[in-house]
Amino acid sequence: MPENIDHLIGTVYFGLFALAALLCSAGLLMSRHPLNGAVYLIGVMLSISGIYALLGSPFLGVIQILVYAGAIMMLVVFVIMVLNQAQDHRVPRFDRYSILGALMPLALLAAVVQALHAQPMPVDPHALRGDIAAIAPAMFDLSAMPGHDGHGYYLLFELIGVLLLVAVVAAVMLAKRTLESTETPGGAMAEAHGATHDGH
Amino acid sequence: MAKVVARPNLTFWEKIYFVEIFKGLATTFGHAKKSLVEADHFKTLNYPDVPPDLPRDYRARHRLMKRPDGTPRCVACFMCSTACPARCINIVAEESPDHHIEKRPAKFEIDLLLCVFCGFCVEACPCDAIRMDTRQAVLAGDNRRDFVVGRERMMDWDPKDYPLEDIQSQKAPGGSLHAKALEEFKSGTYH
Amino acid sequence: MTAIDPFHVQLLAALLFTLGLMVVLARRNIFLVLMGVELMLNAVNLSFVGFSQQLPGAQSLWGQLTPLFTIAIAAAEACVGLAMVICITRGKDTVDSDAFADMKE
Amino acid sequence: MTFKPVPAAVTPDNSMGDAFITTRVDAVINWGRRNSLWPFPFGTACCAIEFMGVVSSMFDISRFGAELVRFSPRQADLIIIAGTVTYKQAPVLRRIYEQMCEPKWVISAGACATSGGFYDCYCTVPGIDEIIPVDIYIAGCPPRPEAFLEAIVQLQNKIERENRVEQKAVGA
Amino acid sequence: MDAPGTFATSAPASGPTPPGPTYFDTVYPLTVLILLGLAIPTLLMTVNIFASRWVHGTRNSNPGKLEPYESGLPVSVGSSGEKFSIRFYLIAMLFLAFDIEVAFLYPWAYQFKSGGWEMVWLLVVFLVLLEVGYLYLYKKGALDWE
Amino acid sequence: MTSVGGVPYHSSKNDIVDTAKPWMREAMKPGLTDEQLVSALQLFGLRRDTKDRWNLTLVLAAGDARSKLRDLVSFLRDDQSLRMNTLLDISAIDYLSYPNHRGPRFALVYLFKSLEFRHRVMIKVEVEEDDARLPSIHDLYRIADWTEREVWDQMGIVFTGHPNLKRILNHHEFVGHPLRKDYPCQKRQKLSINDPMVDQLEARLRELGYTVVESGEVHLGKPIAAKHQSAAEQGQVDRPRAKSEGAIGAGGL
Amino acid sequence: MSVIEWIQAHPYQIAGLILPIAIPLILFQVLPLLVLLERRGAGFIQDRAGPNRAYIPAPFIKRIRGFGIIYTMTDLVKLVFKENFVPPFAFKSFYWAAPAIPVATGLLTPALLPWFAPIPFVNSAHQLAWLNGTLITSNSGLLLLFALGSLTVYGVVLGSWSSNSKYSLLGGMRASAMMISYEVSMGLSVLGMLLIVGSFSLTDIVEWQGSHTWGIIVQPVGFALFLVSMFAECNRNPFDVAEGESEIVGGFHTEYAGVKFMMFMTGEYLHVLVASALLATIYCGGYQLLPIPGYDTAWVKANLGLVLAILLVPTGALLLFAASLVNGRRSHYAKTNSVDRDLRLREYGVYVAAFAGLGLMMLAGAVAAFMFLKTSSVGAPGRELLYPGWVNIVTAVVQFHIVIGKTLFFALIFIWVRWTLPRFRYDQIMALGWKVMLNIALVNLLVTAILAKAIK
Amino acid sequence: MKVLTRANEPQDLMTVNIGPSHPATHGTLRIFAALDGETIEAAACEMGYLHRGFEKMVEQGTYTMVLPYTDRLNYCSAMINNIGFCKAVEKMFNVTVPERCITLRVVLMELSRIIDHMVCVCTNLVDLGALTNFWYFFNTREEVYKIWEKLCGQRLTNTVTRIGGMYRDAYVGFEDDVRKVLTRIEASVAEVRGLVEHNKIFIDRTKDVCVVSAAEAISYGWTGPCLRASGVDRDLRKDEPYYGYETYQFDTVVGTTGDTFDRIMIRMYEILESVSICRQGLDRLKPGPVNTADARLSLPDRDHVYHDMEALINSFKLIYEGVRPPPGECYDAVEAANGELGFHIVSDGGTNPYRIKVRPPCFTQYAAFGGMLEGEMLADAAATLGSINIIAGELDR
Ligand code: SF4
Ligand code: SF4
Ligand code: SF4
Repeated sequence: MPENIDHLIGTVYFGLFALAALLCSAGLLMSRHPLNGAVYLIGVMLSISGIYALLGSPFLGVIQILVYAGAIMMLVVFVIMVLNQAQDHRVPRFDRYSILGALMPLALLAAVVQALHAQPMPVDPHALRGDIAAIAPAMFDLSAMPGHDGHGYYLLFELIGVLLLVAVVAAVMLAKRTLESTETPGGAMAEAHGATHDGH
Repeated sequence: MAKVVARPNLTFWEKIYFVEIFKGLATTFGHAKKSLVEADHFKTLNYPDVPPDLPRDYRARHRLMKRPDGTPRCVACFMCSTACPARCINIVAEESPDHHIEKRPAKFEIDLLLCVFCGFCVEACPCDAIRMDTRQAVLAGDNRRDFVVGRERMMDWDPKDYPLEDIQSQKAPGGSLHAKALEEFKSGTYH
Repeated sequence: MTAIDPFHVQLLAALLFTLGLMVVLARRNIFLVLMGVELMLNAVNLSFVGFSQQLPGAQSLWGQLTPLFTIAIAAAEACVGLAMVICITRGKDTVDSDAFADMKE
Repeated sequence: MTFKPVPAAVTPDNSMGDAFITTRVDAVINWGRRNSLWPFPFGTACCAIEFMGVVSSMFDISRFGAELVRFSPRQADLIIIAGTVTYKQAPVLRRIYEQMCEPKWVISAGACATSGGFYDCYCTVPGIDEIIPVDIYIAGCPPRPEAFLEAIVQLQNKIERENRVEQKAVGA
Repeated sequence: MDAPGTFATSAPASGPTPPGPTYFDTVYPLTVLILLGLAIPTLLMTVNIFASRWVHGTRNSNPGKLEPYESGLPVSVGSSGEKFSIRFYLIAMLFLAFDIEVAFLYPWAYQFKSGGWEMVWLLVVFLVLLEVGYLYLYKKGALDWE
Repeated sequence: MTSVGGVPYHSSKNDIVDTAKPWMREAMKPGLTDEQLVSALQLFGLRRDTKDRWNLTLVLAAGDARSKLRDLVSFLRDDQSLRMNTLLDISAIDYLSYPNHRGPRFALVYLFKSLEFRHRVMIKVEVEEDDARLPSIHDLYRIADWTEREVWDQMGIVFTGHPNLKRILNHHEFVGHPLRKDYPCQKRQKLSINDPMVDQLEARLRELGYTVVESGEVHLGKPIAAKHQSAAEQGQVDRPRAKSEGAIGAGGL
Repeated sequence: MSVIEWIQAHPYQIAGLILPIAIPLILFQVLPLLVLLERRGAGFIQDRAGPNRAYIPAPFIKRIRGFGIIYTMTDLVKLVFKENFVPPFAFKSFYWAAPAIPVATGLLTPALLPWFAPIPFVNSAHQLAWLNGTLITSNSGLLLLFALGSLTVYGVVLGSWSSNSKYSLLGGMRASAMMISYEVSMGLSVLGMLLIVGSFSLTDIVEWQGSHTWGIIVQPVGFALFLVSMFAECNRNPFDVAEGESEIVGGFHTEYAGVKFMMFMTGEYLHVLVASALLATIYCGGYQLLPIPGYDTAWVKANLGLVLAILLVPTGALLLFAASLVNGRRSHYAKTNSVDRDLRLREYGVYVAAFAGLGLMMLAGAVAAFMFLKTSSVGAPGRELLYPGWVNIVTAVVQFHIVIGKTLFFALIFIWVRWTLPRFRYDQIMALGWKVMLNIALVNLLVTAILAKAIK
Repeated sequence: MKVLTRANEPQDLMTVNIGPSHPATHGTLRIFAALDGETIEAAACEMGYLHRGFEKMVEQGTYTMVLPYTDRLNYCSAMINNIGFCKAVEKMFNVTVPERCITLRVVLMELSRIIDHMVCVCTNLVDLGALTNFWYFFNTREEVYKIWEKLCGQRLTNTVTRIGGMYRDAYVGFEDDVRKVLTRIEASVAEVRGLVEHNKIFIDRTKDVCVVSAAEAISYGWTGPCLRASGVDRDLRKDEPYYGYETYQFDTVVGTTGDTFDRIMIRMYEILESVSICRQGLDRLKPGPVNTADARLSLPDRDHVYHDMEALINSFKLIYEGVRPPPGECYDAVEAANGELGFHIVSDGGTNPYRIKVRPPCFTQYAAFGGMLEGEMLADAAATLGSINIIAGELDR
C-alpha cells in the first residue's frame, strides 16, 4: 500500500521532471535570445536536480542547484549581460545547414536507444543512497592514505583545487587584455599647472 | 588662528567597524527609548487635529481693516499694490460717498496663489487698512478661483479673534481712535 | 526508493544529450552553443547517476561521485570558455560563432 | 479651501463605516489609496526645503502614511511639485507625470508652482497647470509645512469621494 | 500511510542513518511550499491585472509612460543595452571558483570529525592552491574597482 | 575645459598631495592701494571708471579690448605683486537705456581678487554692440569657462576661442539674450524637449584623450504639448496679473 | 475507519500534513509586524510619531489604528489596485516572473529550518517515530538552503534586465554581484560551525548547541562574518547599494509598480526574516532556551513549568510595560486640545486594558505553570517516551516561540542598523567581501580546524 | 557609446543621466555621465533648471522689491542674502546702520550660516545613506525657524532686513530663545558627529574622495568652506572684515586635503564657531534703534505716517519710488554660508536698479563639479554634490 503510493509519487514526479527538462531543453534550442536560453537551461538544471533526488542522490541534487544553477549559470548570465549585445541577429533562427546539423543527432539518438533497449537494467537493491552521509566518507576515505587500504578521492579533491587554480589563471590571462584596457588612468583633479601661479 | 580639520586616524577598534557601529546603535537606541518612554519626547504636532500655533504677526492671509461703521478703511491709494513685488493686488477705485474720504475700493482682490507673503503691502499702507495677522497660513484647495480673495472675504473676520485689536491700529486713519490720536499727536502727548 | 525504471532515466539522458547536441550544431550564438555543451554534460551526469543504481553498495557511490567532479570541470570549462568569448567579442559586435573563425589564426 | 485656523478636514466621517459594513469595494479601494499616498517629491527650489520640513519630526508626513518617498515615478501615487518650474524643467515634469502609474495625483505647492509666483518672466512657467493637471493647490511662498499636510488631508478627502461606479456609468 | 518511516527521521545523533525517508516525506512539504510560493504571487498579480483593468480601464498609457525612467528627462542617449564592465565577469568567475571550493569543502567538513590531522592537511593544501589563484587575481587588480 | 597651461586636465588619481603653499595658511598680506594698482596697470592704458565710486574699477576701452584683454588678465594673474588669482565673476552690463550714457553699449566687468594680498580690482571691458566679441580667458581661469558661457547666454557677447560656448542658464531652444535691455521681460520661450548633451559629453571625452568611435543613439521622446487640455478646459490658467503701472495711473500720487 | 477516527488516531501525521502550510502562513503574519517595526521604529529613532492615522472603524473602539499596523493593509490594498504597468520590451515574461522568485525562495527556506525539537511518538504500528521540527527532512538541509539562496539572485537579475532601464540594470548588476560575492563568505563562515558539529542538518546543529553551547560562543568570528553576509544577502543598509536611492533612484525595481513592486518588498522582508531565523538557528541555539550545556530539550521537558514561567513572566511584564507606555501616550493626549482627542482616548483606553489584561493573564499563567506544572515526575530526561503527548506538544510550541522570538530580535537589529549607518560604496562592499571577509573566513576555517583537532 | 581609450583600446561606456529629477541632485542639476561599470569616465554638467530670471526681474521693481527675490537665492540661509544685498545698497548710500542693527545682523547671519550648514550636512549624510541624522539636524533647525517666525513672521523666506536697517526690531525674549537654541545646536552637532566622525563606513565614503587641490580650487574661483577645505585659509569675515567681525573671537576652519570629508567636517566645525560668534553678538546686543534715521532709506515710523503729513509723503515716496542710490556701480560682498556672495549693482540714479549681478558662491563650485567626478565612482557623485552644497536658487538665479 504505502509502497505503492511511494512508487506512484516517484513515477509521477519523475515524469513531471523529465517533461520539464525536455521542454526546457527544447526551449533552449528554440530560444531567441541567449538570456532566454539561460533561463531555460536553469529550468533543465532544476529538473535534473529533482531527478537526482528521486534517484537517491540528494547531495548531487543540491550541488547541482548550488553550483550549476546557482554559480555556473550565473556566470553565463553575467557574461550575457556584460556583453549585452548578444541578440541572435539571424531572423530565421536556423538556416538550412543548421537544420541538417540539428537532425543528425537524431540518428545518434536512435542508435543509442536501440543499444539501451537491448540491455537489461536491473536495479541493485544494495545501492547506497547518495546523501552527504554517504558521499563524504566515500570522498575522504582516508584509510586510503599510506599505510591504509581502501578507496578515496582525496587526491581528486586536491586536483579540483589545481583545476580551479588553472581555470582562474587562464581566464584572467584571457581577459587580461580587456581588463587592462579598462583601467583608465583617471585622476582626481590635477593640479592646475599654469592656471594660477600661487607663489614660488 | 585657523583650526585645522583633523584627518581621521582610526584606532584599531574603530577600524573593525563593530565598535563604532555599536556606539551608533546606542545613540539611536537612546532616541528610540526616549520616544517610547517619555510621553512628550517627540514634538510632532498633530496637525489636522491640533491647529498650528503661529505667532500673531506671522505673515498669513490678508484681512482688510474696517472703519467703525464697517466699511473698509482702505482709501484705494494703491500703495500696497505698488509695493507688491508679485503684483497680486488688484484694486479698482471708486469715488467714496463719504466726502471726507476721497476714494474707496470698488474691488479689492488678492490672488493668494501669486502672493509671496512678503508683507510689503502691510508695510506700505498709510492707514493700516491691510494686515496679515489672521494666522491663516494654511491655504490649500482644489480650485484656483478660491484663492482669489475679494474685499468681502478679506473683511469677513470677527473682532473676537483679535483680542489685541490693538490700540495702535485703531489710531491709524480710519480707525476708531484716529481723531483722538491725531490731537494727541499734534499736542505731543502721543504715545 | 527505487521506483524509477533505469531505462527511462537513460532514455531521458539520451534525449537531453541529443537536444544539447542539436543546440551546439544548429545555433550560431556562442552563448547558446556553450549552453548546449552544458546541457550535454548534464545529460551525461544524469546517465552516470542512473547507472550508479545498478551497482551494489559502496560502488554505487562511484557513479554519484563522478558527476560531482564533472560539475567542477564544467565550471572550469565555463570560466575559460566565457573568458574566451569576452576576449574575442570585445570590439566586435557579434557573438555569432562564425565570426570566431579567425580564432584559428 | 479652508480659511479657518483649524481646517475642517477631520470631521469624523461615517462613510468609511458604512463602506466596511456593506463591503463596498469602492470604499475599500479609496480607503487603501488615501492612506497610502507615496509621494514623488518634485522639489526644485525653496519650497522643496520646506517640504523637507514636512518630513521632519515636527510635522511628520509619515503620520499620513506618506513618508515612503519614492523617487521612481512608477511607484509613486502622488507628485508634489514644490518649487519653481521653468521652461527648461517643464518637459521633465511632464515626462515624470506621464510615467507615473494610475492612480496619480498632483499637489502643486507654493506660489511658483501654482502661478509662477513673482517670477513673471521669460523663463518660468506661469503655473504648472499649463503642463499637467493639478488636484490640490497650496498657496504660500513657501507654504508652511502644515499646508502640505493640509493638502494631503484634502487630497485624502478627495480620494474618499471618488466613485468608480458612477464614473464608469458616465464614461460609458 | 502507516509505514515505519512516515514523517520520521533518525533521532538526532542516534546511531547510523536508517533507510532514508520516503518520497512522500520530502515531496509533500516541498510540493506544498512550491505551490504556495507560486500561488501567492500568481494570485496577487492576477488580482492586480483584473483590478487594474477594472479600475483604470485598459488604455491609460501614453508614449512617455512606456519609455524608461531617465531622471525625468525625455531624452536619453544609448539604451540599457550597453556593455558592462568586464569586472562583473571577473567577480562572477571568482564566485564560481570559490563556490565550487566551498561545495567541495562541505563533504570535507562533514567528514572532518571522523578524520585525523590529515583532514587539516587536506584543507591546507586545498586552500593554498586556491589562494595562489586568488593572489594572482589580487595582483592583477581584478578585485579592485578603481 | 581644455588642458590648462598645456597640461592635461587630469593628473594621476592617486597623487593626492597637499598643495598648500605657506601663504594659504597665513593671514592675508596687505595689498596694494588703489593708486598703486592703477600705476601697476599703467601700461595697459586703463582709465579709472568714474561710475564706480566705491571700488576700484578700471576701464579697458573697446578699441583696445580685443588686443589687450588676455595680456592684461595674464599680467594680473601672474605679476608677483598683484597675484589676482581669483576671478570672482564676470558681470555684463547693457547700457542701452542708461541715461546719458556715451560709449559702447556693453561693458563686461571682470571681478578679480587676490587671495594672497588684500586687494581687488574690477576691470571693465567695453564692448561695441555691432561687434560683440572678446577673447576668451577660459584657459587662464577655469571658472571663466562657465562665466563666459553665462555672459553669452544672458547678454550675447561672443567669446572667441571658447571651446563650448553654449547656453547655460536658458534652454537650448532659447532665442535671444534675456538680459539685454531690449528683451521684454515677459517674452516667454517654451522648450519642447531637453538637450541630449551628447556633443558636450563627447567633447569632454575627447579632451580626456578618448576617441569616440560611435556616439550613443539619441532617443527623443515626444515634445510636450503647448498646453494641457484639462487645465485649459477648466479655464483656470489664464488670469492676467494685476498691473502695477495701471495701478499707479489710476491712483495717482 | 471513519475519517474522524483516522484523524484521532494519527494526530502527528495530521500535524505533519498541516505544518507545511501553517508555518509559511505564520511567517507571513510576521511580515506586517516587521513593516510596522520598520516604519514606526524609524519614527521613534528619529524623534517623531510615525504612521498613526489610518484606521478601521469598529463598533465600540470607533477607530482601530493599531499603532499604525493598518498602514500595511492600506498599502496592500493600494498596490493591488495600482495600475498594472509593464514596460514594452522583449522580455515581458521575465518582468513578470522576476518578483515572484524572491517570494518563492523566501517561502521555501523556512521549510528547512527547525522550529522545534523532533517530537517522538509511537505510530499506529507501535513503532517509534519522530515528527520533525523541519518541514523538509534532509541531512543536508543547510546546503539546500544555500542553494535556494543562490537562486534568489535570479529575481534581481531578471527583474533588472527586463526593466529596460539603465538605473535598473546598474542596480541589478550591483545587487547580483554583491549577493554572489557574499554568498562565498557566507558559505565559508558557516563551515567552521559545520565542522565542529559534523552535520549539515540544522536540527543536528541546534541539538549540538543544546548539548554544548551556542554557536556564537564557539564561533564568534564566524557569527560576525555570517551576520555581515546576511546583511548583504538581504540588500539591507549598509549594503543597500542595489536600491541606493541617492545614486540610482530605485535600483533594480525602478521600473516596477504595483503588486510586482510589492513582491520585491515582500521578498526583501521575507529574506530578512529568514536570515534572522538562520542566525538564530545556526549561532544562537535555535529553539534552545539557554546557552548552557545540559539545558536542552530534555531539560525543558522535565521542567516545563519552570520554563513556561521563565518565559511568561518577561512576556507579561513586557505587556504590562507596553500598557503603561500606551497609558502614557493616553494621558499625553488627554492634555492636548486635539479634535480627535476623545476618539484617541477611547482607543488607547481599550489598548491599555487589553495589554494590561493580557499581561496579567500571562503573569498568572506563569505562576500557575510554576506551581502546578511538574513534568519531572512524569518523565525523565533522556526517556522522552515516558512523557505524555501534551508535554511534547507544549514543548514544541514553547520552542517555536523561542525561535520566533530570537528571529524577531535579529530582525529588529536589521531594522535598527538600517536607521543608524551610512551605506557603503559599491566598490567598498566588493573589497570588503573579497579582500577582507573572504580571508578572515578562510583563516577562521583553518584555525577552527586546527583547534578542533588540537583540542580533540 | 563606443570609444577608444588613450591606449587605443575599444571600450564601451554607458551614458546615464543623473538628474535633474534625481534624489541626489535636488531636482535641478543634471549630470550627464559616461560610466565604465561604476566609474564615471567623463561627466558633463548642466544647470539652469531653476533659472528664474532673478537678474531680469529685479530690474522691474524698486530696490526694496529686490529683497524678497534675494531671499530666494540661497533659500537655506535667506537672511545672509538679505543682509548682503542691503549692505551693498547701503554702501552706495554711504550710510552705516545703527549699532544694534549691525549686531543683530551678525547674529542672524551666523544663525543662518548654522542652519545652512546643518541642512547641507544632513542632506549630504542622507545621500550617504545615514538617514537618521537628517532628523537630528532638522529638528534643531525647526527650533531656529520658530525664532524666525516670531522675529519676522516667516520661516524660510524671511525678508528680514530693509535697506537701512531691519524689517523690525527683535522681539522681547529673542536673546533667550537664541541662547537656548544655540545649546541645542551644540548638542545635535555633537550627536551627529558621534554618529559619523569615527565611523569607518562614513570615512571610507568621504575620505580622499573627489579631492580638489588648492590650486584648482583657486583657479575655479572657489570661496568659502569649500576653498578652506582645500587648505586655503580665506574668509571674508577675517580678511576684509565688515560689521565688526574683527572684534569677534572666532577661528576659521581649514582642511588639509580638499576631499569630501574635509568639506563635511569643516561645516560641522564652523557651526560651532558660528555658535560662539552668536553668543558674543548676543552679549553685545544693546537696546537702540535698528533703522537709520536717514529719510532717504528708512520708512518713517508708522505713527508718524498716520498723523504727520511730511512722514506720509516720505512714505509715499519711498513706496512708489523706493530708495534711489546715486548713479554708479558698486560691488560688495559678504561671506555667505557657501562663500563670497557678492552683489554688483549698477544704478542709474533711478528708482529701479539698472542691473544687479549676483556673484553666487555655488556657481564656481558647480563649474568644477564635472571635473571632480571624473575617475570617481557613481556613488561619490551623490556624496560630493552634497558636500559642495549646491543651492540651485543661487546657482541658476
Ligand atoms: S504679501 Fe507681498 S506679495 Fe502678498 S500681497 Fe502683500 S505685497 Fe503682495
Ligand atoms: S490697503 Fe492701504 S495701501 Fe492698499 S490701497 Fe488701501 S489704503 Fe492704500
Ligand atoms: S513659491 Fe516661493 S518658496 Fe516656493 S519655490 Fe517659489 S519662490 Fe521659492
